[in-house]
Amino acid sequence: MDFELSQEQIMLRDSVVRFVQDHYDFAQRKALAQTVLGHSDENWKIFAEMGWLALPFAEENGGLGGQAVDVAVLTEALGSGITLEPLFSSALLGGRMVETLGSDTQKSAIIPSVLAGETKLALAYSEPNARFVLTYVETTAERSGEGFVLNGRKSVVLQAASADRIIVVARTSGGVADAKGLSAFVVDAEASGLRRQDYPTVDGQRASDLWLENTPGELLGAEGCAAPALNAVIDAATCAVCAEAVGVMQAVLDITKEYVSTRKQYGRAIGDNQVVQHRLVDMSIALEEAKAITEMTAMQLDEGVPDISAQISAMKVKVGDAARFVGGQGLQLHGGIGMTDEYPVGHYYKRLMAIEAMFGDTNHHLNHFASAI
Amino acid sequence: MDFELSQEQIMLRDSVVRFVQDHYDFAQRKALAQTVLGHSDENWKIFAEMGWLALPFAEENGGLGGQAVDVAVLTEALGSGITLEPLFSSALLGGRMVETLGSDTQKSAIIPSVLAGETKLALAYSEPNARFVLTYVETTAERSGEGFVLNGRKSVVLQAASADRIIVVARTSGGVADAKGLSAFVVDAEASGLRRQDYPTVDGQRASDLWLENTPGELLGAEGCAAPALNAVIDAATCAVCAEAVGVMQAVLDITKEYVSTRKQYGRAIGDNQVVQHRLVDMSIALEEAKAITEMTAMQLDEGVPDISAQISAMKVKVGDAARFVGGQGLQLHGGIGMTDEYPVGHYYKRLMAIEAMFGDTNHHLNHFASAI
Amino acid sequence: MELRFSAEDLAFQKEVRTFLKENLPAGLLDRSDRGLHPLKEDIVAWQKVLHNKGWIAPNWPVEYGGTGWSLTRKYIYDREYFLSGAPQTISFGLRMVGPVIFSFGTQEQKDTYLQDILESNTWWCQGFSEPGSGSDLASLSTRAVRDGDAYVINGQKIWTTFAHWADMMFCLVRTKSDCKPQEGISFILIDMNSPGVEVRPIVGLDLDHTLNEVFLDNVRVPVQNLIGEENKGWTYAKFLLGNERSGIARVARSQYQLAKLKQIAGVEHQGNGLLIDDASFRSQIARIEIELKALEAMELRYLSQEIAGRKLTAETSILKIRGAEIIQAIRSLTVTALGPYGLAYEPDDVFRRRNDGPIGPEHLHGAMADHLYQRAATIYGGTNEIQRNIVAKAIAG
Amino acid sequence: MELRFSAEDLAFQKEVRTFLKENLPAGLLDRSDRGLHPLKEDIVAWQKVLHNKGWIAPNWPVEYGGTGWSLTRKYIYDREYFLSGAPQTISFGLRMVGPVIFSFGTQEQKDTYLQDILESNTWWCQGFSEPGSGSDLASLSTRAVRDGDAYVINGQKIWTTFAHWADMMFCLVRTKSDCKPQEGISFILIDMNSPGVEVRPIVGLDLDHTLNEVFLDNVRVPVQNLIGEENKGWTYAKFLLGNERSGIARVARSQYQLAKLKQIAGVEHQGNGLLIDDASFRSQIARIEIELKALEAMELRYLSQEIAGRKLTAETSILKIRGAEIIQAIRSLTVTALGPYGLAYEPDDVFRRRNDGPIGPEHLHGAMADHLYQRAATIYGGTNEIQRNIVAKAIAG
Repeated sequence: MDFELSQEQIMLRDSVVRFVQDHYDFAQRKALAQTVLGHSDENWKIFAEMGWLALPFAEENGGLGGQAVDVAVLTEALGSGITLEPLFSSALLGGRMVETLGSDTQKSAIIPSVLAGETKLALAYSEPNARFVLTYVETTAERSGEGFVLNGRKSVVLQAASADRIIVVARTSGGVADAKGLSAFVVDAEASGLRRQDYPTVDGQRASDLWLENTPGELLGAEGCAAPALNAVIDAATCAVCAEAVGVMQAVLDITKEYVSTRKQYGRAIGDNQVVQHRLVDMSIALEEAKAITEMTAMQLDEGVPDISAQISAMKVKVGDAARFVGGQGLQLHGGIGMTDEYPVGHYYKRLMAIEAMFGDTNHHLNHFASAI
Repeated sequence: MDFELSQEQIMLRDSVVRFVQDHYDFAQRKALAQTVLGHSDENWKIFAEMGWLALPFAEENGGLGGQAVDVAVLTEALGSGITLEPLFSSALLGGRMVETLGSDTQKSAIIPSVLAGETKLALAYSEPNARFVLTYVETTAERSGEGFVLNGRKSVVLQAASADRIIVVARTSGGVADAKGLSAFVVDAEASGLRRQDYPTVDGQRASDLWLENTPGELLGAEGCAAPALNAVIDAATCAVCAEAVGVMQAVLDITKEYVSTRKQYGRAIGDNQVVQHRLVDMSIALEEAKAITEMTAMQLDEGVPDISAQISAMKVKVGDAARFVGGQGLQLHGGIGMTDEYPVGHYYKRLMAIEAMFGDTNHHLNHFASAI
Repeated sequence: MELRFSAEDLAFQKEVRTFLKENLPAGLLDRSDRGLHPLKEDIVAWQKVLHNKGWIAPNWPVEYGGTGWSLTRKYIYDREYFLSGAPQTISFGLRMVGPVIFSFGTQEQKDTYLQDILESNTWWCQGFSEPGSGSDLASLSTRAVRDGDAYVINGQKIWTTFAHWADMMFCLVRTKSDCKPQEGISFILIDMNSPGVEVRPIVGLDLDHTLNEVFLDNVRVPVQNLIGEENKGWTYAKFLLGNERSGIARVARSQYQLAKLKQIAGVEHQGNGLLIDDASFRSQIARIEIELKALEAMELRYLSQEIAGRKLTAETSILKIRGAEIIQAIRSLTVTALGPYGLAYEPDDVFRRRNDGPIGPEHLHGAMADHLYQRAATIYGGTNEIQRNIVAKAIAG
Repeated sequence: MELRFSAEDLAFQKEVRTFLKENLPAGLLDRSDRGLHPLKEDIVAWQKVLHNKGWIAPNWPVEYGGTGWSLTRKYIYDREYFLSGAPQTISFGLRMVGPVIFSFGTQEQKDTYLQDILESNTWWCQGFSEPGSGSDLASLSTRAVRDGDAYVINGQKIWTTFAHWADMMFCLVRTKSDCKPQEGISFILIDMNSPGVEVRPIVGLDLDHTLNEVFLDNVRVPVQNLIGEENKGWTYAKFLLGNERSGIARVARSQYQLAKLKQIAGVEHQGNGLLIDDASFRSQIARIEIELKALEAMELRYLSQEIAGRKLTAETSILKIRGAEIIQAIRSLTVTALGPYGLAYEPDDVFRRRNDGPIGPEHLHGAMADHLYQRAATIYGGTNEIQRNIVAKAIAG
């Protein structure tokens, strides 16, 4: 039982911290979020060069063989900069789907280019009527000649606008809610019959809805096997995003502590109020709990603990509650200044809101956890 | 729209306040609670003489024709003394069942004696498997000669040990969970086949479980009509007990404010801590809300607002939450001294706990309210 | 205790309801439902409609153009107004400076300003907050120095809502400093077109522009723009802030928003089911609805006390605290109701420039914008922490 | 980061589990499950069993009779101990005064007291709190005046758990007053049979007698009963209180109680259904279980930091705060699970005298008693408010 970081993990963390210091001061981030792309391809090169994109992939696929605990170190550290590059969509979602499901040919065709940052992927799995139910898929794929054609609609596909290829989950058999009968497809961003509606997300990132009309797609691996892979990939991504939330909350706590110690009202720092002090204590406790359960879950993922899904849900509920509380109270203690786009705390708050809605919200995971007790 | 007390209501309240001052100081109450009976027949005479037992009954039945708002004034004021006399079981439950269901003969045989405090009633409606579902009744009643015999078990019958007659709800037809087929019976306390297990309740009152084996009972009014009457009586009693809770919470708040202003730690009154002050504010707000929603519900009861049950549930949830918070924080702010039997705050706490479990707890009423939205 | 409204009051309620239904412009309602602030021309046009009906200033005395309604009728009007979904009329003239002018202003000031306020011809803004003084208003440092027949004003105001649309600003300035902070403040009216007034936008969390900083650089303001006596401004400011409290609990607005939330939950799918059938989501709605019922009962109880002639003190703060907490809970749960689409967010100017369809379901738009905007509900007008300090003082007494 | 325990540790865990299963007396477990405090003879007998196994004092150095276990093994032992449902061994000798004696006592004191503590021959109680000093311990006023070869002690102690069963009391007394409160305190051992010691019961909320007041009226205590130096008692007291913190989160105890709660919800009827099938009740259990998982993870993370050689400060307070809140939530929900039967309550002495069957379902007994008793969890050992003050100081640094 050891929660301590290894030397390698400390180096990884420190390299991210330096990157955030050099490339992600608040003004830089704000400007980036307002570009059309919404992130920086120069930063993306650094992500590739530093090996961060390779971290979660097996060595045999050109990756660094990092485990969930290593990815958590990476994303937690990136949280302090609320970075905008598509690490999740390209590596942790799309890339990991290819690694989990793809044939050897597909893996060697796609993964190296993803790790090098040359190809960006996105993962289109959710649909308007599914809410957070992964296996509820109305989009269909049918054989057509040597390949497949896809029909349907996908919603809130993260970073689809900048993706070169989109991994699309579609139904090759079964009813709309069946876990069986799901398959994954590689769809080219320029494929025929693919229409995108792009929009910003509240945290300054990008997402799209997709309409597929007889859009050609290449089956990823074997037919009908996508559900377990999707579950595993989303579980790991959930852990990674919870670790990011921990980093974001730490930043909120740090700037809020700083703010209340300097902001004066009624002749004294607002941090001199016992009520403010206890609020900070409760924020710290929430953060400590979120950090601990996230690290615990990462270790359990790496250990291959069976039936991990209840633990994932417990983590997401705890982190979601903590995020809401720490983010909300960070805003509250800043008063008016926190309500402006000019000041960082609101941006952290928005990222925390987004994370709460990613990969199943608190209500979804509480229900899931409760169903298992 | 008028929440103000009438002159009569002010007089009623003041008379109760005087009674509590004269007969219910803390030592007296503690001694009373430890007697076998658990309350005082002398006090009971005062309840009758003051007209408090007659308050909720129609004038044509010898009552004072008081409405829900009047009963609320009475029970709220009694709350400050956490009085032990069986006002609920004899008048608001048993007596009101007789008034609602009974034939003219039955009413004139029973009610005057109840109002005079000469006969005590209890109402046996709940059963071990029913939890808070009023219409779940396994106890059966079958015709036998001119009357009925009852078989089954009733649980947590308030003040059954001191009752002369027990109004028992039993099933004359239908399945165990049907609303139809419920009838009410007058059962003599000494009836054959009636066994009681008496026990104290956490708030110093008394309750019993009853076993009925071919116990004779006299049908109250018409067969199969008990469910609507039971609902109406329990709704009104729920409002009355919520008003009592408001009185109890007011007492908790008063003694807690007093305590924190005198108790010194670290060289100053603990009430000088901003955290303690804000706690008291939140307790006050909870109390204000509980009081307002209770008075509003009482007025709606009197107005005959249709479908009152959602409003009753809203009140019980709000009062239950407030009771838990105000009672719990009253204890907390007292520290060690609050944890002793020697000090009043714990006794108020226990009454609040009991009230939360009476007539459907917070979870029950939240579910009921949610089912109606 | 008596629940009923009189037959006359019920008839009045019906009249208000019908009028609003028939006259509220669809475009104004639509923007409000989308969590967007009204456009200036839309809200002005709407206020003129209300003025023509004679309902624009329920809180003004009849002699100045008010309605002469009882407290009960004012309550009924406000309630129906917000249940209609209409956005609140702009407070700065009607509920803030107007009453100050008719209570403390000179006849000349009354003649100059009141009618234009009633007719929504003049747009006012509020120059109270400063960078250094948030909830601690009295610590303000904008300075006015008498120079002949004018005051010369230097300083900076912040959080000035709609200053970029404003013709006039009512402003607190320091005219004396060797005294208690409250005693050296004056209340003055500034023409926003005066030389030396500069308005700079503050973009909010919702990426929208409603707030501003206002820089005052040697702005000359005629002495006849001073309200009441020099150095007595704190009195008028307290009077003004005290008037803000009617409807502070925002019960009807929250009821309107809660109904919207239920509608959304009733159409949002969750695989084969609907969100409203999710027991734990339903419980969350139920809890908020119960809180709101308690708040409504509390507001009515306090109204009843006011009608009986008692003065409210801490009660206003209690209504503000709970009202703000409840509206935040509703708006937060509304975002949650959107599921993954809760991530999507279009601020107003993106929305107005969009040429393809709206994102996701029609009801998506507005939830996040208003959620972000309502984060301030526990901050402005004195944070909930300050309100609790106020209540603490009151209950200790 | 690494989740696994070593194979040796896992074998140890199994050994502990098996031993407890085979040796824990059924009567002791039954009373504990009923929320009743152990009878003196039962807990003493059980402690002797643990002593014979060599496991009675995991926190003592081997030379004084401890186990020599690593931090990990101590953790595993504690965890298994509480998951077995066993009541905690009595702390006063084993975890409180024992370590003070072997750390600061004279050889004579060690020889006199330690073995009897290990063998549970002597029952100790703690004379710290006084009526005037709760969380503010240093303000104590019980006075000890040197008179020849003895101290003469006058004063009053309160909240003295099990003083009525105690042979000895370790006690903080004031020996100097013209100095900071902390600097004039001494730590002394008092024979409870000394003339002038009077124990009066305090009946708790649960109507049970575990607490006492202890009156000290000219009690003569030999000077050799002084621990360490005169006026340095605060140091030893802080050392003692610092030792209290292992297992302060009470994770395993809460897990045991949560499992009981689930059992109850699985058999409690709600009309035609079972309570466990009620979605909103189930959600409440789920939330507590998630809180408990987070607490467990946090405790393990801190343990890992201790193993790595870092000293914990505010972390102990955090564990105390959350541990107390969670056990209270569990015990409160357990009472709720009983439905109408939650009203019924039998304190210990009624239970022992009952000659008909128990009230209601078998699982009824204990929930309320322990709920009432656990109300103190957020009070004793420094209230949660004081703990938050401590954490606030630590995080401000």
